[in-house]
Amino acid sequence: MKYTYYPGCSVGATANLYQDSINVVAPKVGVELEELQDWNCCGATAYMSVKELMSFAISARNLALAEPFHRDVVTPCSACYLVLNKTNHYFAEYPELRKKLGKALEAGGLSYSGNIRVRHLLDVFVNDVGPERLSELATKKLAGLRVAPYYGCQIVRPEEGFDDPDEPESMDRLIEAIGATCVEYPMKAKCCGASLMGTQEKLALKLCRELLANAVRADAHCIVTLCPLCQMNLDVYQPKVNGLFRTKFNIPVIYFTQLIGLSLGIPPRELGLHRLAVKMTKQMKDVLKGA
Amino acid sequence: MKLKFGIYWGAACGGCDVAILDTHEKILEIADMADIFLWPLAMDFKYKKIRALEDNYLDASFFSGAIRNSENEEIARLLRRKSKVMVALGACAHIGGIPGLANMYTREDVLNRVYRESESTINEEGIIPREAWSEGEYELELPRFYNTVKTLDQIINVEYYIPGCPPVPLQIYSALTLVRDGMLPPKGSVIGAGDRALCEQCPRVKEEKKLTGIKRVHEVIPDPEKCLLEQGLICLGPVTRSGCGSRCIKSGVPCRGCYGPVDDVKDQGFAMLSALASSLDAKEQKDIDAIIDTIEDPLRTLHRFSLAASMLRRKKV
Amino acid sequence: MKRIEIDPITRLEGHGKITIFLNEQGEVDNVYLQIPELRGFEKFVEGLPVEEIPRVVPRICGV
Amino acid sequence: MTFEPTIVGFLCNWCSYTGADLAGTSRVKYAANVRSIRVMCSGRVEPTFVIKALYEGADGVLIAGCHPGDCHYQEGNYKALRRYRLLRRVLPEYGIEPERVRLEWVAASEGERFAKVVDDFTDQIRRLGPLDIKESIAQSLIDDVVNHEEEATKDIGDVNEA
Amino acid sequence: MSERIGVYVCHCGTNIAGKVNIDEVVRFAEGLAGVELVRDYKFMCSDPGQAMIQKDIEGDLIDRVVVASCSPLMHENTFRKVCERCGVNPYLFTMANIREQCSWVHVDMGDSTAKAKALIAAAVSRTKFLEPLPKREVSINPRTLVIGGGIAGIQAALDLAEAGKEVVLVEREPSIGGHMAKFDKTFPTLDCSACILTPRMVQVGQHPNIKLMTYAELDEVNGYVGNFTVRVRNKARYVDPELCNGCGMCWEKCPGTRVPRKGNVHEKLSLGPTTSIYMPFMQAVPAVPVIDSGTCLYFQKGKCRVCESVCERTAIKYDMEDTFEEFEVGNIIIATGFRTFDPRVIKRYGYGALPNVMTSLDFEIMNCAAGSTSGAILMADGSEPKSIGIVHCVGSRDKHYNEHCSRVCCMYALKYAHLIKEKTNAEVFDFYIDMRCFGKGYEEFYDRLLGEDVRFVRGKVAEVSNVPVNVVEEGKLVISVEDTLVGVVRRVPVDMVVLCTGLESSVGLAEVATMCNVSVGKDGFIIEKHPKLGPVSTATDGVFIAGACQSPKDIPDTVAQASAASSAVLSMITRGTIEIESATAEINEKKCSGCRICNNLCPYLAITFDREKGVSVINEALCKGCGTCVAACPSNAIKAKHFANEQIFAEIEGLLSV
Repeated sequence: MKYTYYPGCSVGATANLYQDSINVVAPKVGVELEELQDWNCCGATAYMSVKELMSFAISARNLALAEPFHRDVVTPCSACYLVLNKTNHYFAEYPELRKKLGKALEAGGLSYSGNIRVRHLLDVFVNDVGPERLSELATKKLAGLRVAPYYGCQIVRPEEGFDDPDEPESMDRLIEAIGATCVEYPMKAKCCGASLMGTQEKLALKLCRELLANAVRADAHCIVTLCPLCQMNLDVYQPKVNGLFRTKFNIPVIYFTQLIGLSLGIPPRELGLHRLAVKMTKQMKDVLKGA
Repeated sequence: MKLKFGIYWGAACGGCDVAILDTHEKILEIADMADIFLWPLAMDFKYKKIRALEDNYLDASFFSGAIRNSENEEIARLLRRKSKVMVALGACAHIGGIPGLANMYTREDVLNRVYRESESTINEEGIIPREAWSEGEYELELPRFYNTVKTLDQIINVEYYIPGCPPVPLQIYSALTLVRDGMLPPKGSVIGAGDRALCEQCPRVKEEKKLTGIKRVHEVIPDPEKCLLEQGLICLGPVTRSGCGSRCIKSGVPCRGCYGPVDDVKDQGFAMLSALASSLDAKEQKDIDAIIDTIEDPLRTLHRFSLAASMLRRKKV
Repeated sequence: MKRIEIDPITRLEGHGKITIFLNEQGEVDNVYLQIPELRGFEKFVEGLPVEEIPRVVPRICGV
Repeated sequence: MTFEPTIVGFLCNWCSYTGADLAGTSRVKYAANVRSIRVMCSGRVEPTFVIKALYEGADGVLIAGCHPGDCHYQEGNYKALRRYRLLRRVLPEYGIEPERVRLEWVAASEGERFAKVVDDFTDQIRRLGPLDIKESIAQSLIDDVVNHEEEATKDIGDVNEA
Repeated sequence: MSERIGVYVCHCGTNIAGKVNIDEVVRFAEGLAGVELVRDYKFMCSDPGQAMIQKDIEGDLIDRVVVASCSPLMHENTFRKVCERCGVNPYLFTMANIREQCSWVHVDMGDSTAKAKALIAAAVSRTKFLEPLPKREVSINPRTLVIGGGIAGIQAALDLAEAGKEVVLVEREPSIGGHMAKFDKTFPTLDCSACILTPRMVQVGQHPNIKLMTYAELDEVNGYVGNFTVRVRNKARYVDPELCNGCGMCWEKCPGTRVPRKGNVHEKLSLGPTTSIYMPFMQAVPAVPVIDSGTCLYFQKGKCRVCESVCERTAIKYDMEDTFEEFEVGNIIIATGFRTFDPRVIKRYGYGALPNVMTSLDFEIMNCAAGSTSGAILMADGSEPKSIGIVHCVGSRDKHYNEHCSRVCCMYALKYAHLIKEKTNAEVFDFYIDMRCFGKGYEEFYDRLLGEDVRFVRGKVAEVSNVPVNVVEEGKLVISVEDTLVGVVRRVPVDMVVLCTGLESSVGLAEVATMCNVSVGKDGFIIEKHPKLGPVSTATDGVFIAGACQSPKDIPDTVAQASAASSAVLSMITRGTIEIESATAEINEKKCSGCRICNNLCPYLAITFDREKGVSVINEALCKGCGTCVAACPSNAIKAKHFANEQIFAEIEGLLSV
């Protein structure tokens, strides 16, 4: 299965551990990702609200670049997924905008006819690879590992996406497939504070606290996510949450690709797990050993 | 006193003329009934003789064949002027007939195919007939080959029609007697044929139509008792005027409509199209299309004889 | 130069026209036979389902 | 000046005509190119109507009936569909783009949809350009005319109505 | 042609004149062949307008009429009657729709004017070819079919029966009563639902003029106004109503159960017995139980037969099967009511997932004195709630589900608030978008509730969750909502949540509609003949509608519409006959060749084949004039009266002459 890969800006930086795991896991499950040459920033959700047309234009550029390959565009980042998808939708929906974007692309010697499907890496793992295949491949079933599946708010938008906007469950199936257990986690699609962390830190931290608190209450060994921003907020800012609310959260927040990697028997280091801010707890390690 | 007739062929095969001869001994009665002033197939008259006649001199002229070129048209007009009554004899004059199928193409298509592309023609210089030709003092002319085949009544006013390809000889005869006895119906009528569609006379048993597929004649051995249409063979009987004596149908081949439509059916082919579509036994589009895809060459089936007389007259160019 | 036209030639199937040119001595100088009629069967039977051909081509000549 | 097509619409009384009325009562605006004829059922529409309309100068023909299963006469719309499919199949053989004829299902409640269908179809025909059958026939006949002694002859355009 | 056509162009105030250049159109029409005179007037449908036509006809100036105004569906009849009044056959009249399909829908005056001309030209040239058609009258069968035994059906049936007319009332459920039978109190008067409904149910059950068919479904409808043939399927209830006397032994002894054994209070909610053989509720009419074969031990496991053994009247019949009954009626009243929206699809609200989130219908049943909690408001675990949240507009006024307002929710929500206050000490929060209290005494009721210490929060509820973010929320259901009056986001912890689910058209309405030849709007409700002037009739003569099958309604409106429908039916019956469309198809025997292509095209089997004559024949009484056969006839032997080929061809020519 070959796809055009749109990494987005974070996996090269704050989320390099995400990229590490993707590099090793994707080939193992037969997902071939060919990086889109000369891709640019997706326009990011924040920019959308500042200069909408501009941000549509720059994300349309990526789609235009991808079109000649006639392959689905796959991105590991929820924000990129949301924005590129939104661009696609609006491009199809609004002739006016289509004209403008057409002009913009033309200026760059590009054109886009709207025939590209934008997908999140999770979508590919769930619907193209599939839980069945994964459980075949999973040499090291993660029995006993209690996981809080955290989707975040962006992957389930727009509503016509591949999963239920209120109660997504696609990742749950993957997690179950590789032998781990999903804890009851009603917050799975709630907001992590996202970029508010830069502007309204207190509020963002509060939101993170609730996410962490619920994972802990459900006594999960770790939180598994699929979005660089979510992961960073919950992982890197965990100490800050503890500081502000006098809590003692110490729960690893890892990427679903890393979890799958573990089940494929790939050494944690290759999966970039050593880069976590909140290291894997002893408890978690034990469970993994036991498994 | 004896009547005066003219008999002529335009773009025709001579079948209609032969049909007149095929009245057998009745031909003698015809001879008694009228003097003939023009009949290229059977007797020797020249055009200039006709030109010399005074207008309306002839009691009736019988014109077979379609209007394919300027000569056909010229003679048609000439006879029109010389005759009290003009009768279109046979399918070609009536509805264009087989020559009318050329209306699927342009003049150039036809000429190129015939004179340039035809496998059996040697014509290095690729010459095609010219209307005027001269070499020194030798000057020759040919009629203009038309772009569109026309029925007789698209060129001149026609009083009566004797349909068929060819018409049934006895019907020609009875039509002639109508002229003789001055028993002619209102102008514009079809004479020597029935009023209803062929199914009325077709000996085959007809039931409700539920077509699940269209067959080609070589694909089935039709049940001699049953309606051909019901057996999946497109038969134009339902849209075609009776009178032929069901010649084709009796010999197991479906009707192609040479007798033309019945009164006030505007377009034989599209009327059949509607009837045919209505008889399909399918609801869902894909099922409908599946059946429709089994129809070979619909235009030349639905408008085999009547393309020139159809609403559209020809393929749009 | 005298010119004689036989138009139409009759008692056969089809349309024909003969033009004879006589010189001053009244001898035949040149004769032309022209066939003014054409219907173009060669064209409009193209692509016709083969089983229909026998129902069409008899109309080439009905004599 | 863009080409403004003339389109004839055959609307079934119960669904599509009512739908078109609803578009009116709710003041939905749409292209003025479609001129409608009310028939009781789309099943009444004969292929000859379509041909007649095209021959008389329509650039396109829209047939609209009740949605499958909703026909006021139970199944008329299915018959319309059969005739439409076959007509579409043969039109190209007569040199007419099948896209010039369209069958749509418009329910009594679908005023907005009716408007959309009309705008849509009008656009499609605009893109196809004029049909002008009479003109094209006349064209194809022009050099067929050779001067003969003037007989009682007829205007070539409408000899068919003889 | 010698026809003398009068063309009348209507301004319709500015409705037409505002977008169509009347003078231009008039001048144009005057130039049309066959047109004797052209007049225009502000409102052609008004008396003076009609008088103009009348005068011209009676002055023998014209003998055919074209009116260019609104849609024929609006006024064709009006003008046909004018023609008739002064001796011109109504079928010599044509209407050109230059309002709904012209002036109202086009922006540019030039366009509308041009189109108006074309439409008028078409109407005129069509009119030339019109032929007078004879009146066709059919008699009205005085019996009426009422579909649905809710309050609408009950009311309609009683009205007719009281007037001495026969009624067949068909109800899908084992008992009549519908939703109203499930209610305890009714807003705003708070009078007891059962107290006002039960007497009427009994009346229906006993009325000599009413044939009551419960646990039965409409299977097929044929025919036309005044003469419908209806087939009904009686579902097997496994109890012989003739023998049963409703003693109740069977369900007292029945070991089977319809409701989950291990369910909590909410899951166990029901009116009437919870056993496999049961009465839907105690006041059921008829008072005959029915066996739920899905849970009956005998049907499932093959042995038990307890009910049979205890039934002294030997009314239990396990071998009962569905039976069909056919009968004739003259008119049909559809009163199929509504179903409530299923909130499971809105996962955020947690119905089905979170205990103590319940729908309004659950709550009604819980409140019902006859219900399993005998009217007590309890949480799933049986304890009394300390706080209850009432959530409005669940599945109503919401583009994702139903756009329409369900009209009753606000009021029943207020009723709940009141009942809760009355029966418990719970705190009540009422979350609304707008409080819609439009009916008689409704606003007053709202006002009263404002005084009953109910917390009203204006805002659409975002979610109901069981995830606490602080101690106060521990073990509670938390309602998140933006309080739009204050402009803050609130999290309100409560013990119990009642979702005010909206009203949708009832299950199977679509099927009923198709059978009765009426259309359903995109909101799922039946489209009435005219939104203002024909709310109880439909596009199909002889089919009427009452209650929530047309749109959500409260009880008073439903009852009113039911009575309206029945009186509409009564006026038909009293008239005895009705004029029906003369525009049918006829076969010209002289032209028919007996090809039989038309034979299987007629949905009403009006076409038969006469083997003697070898021609097809149309039974005019059955023909509804769709014209499908006409279109198929390859030899023009079938003629569609009033829609004949030459008429339509002429119309096409006219239409394209401009």
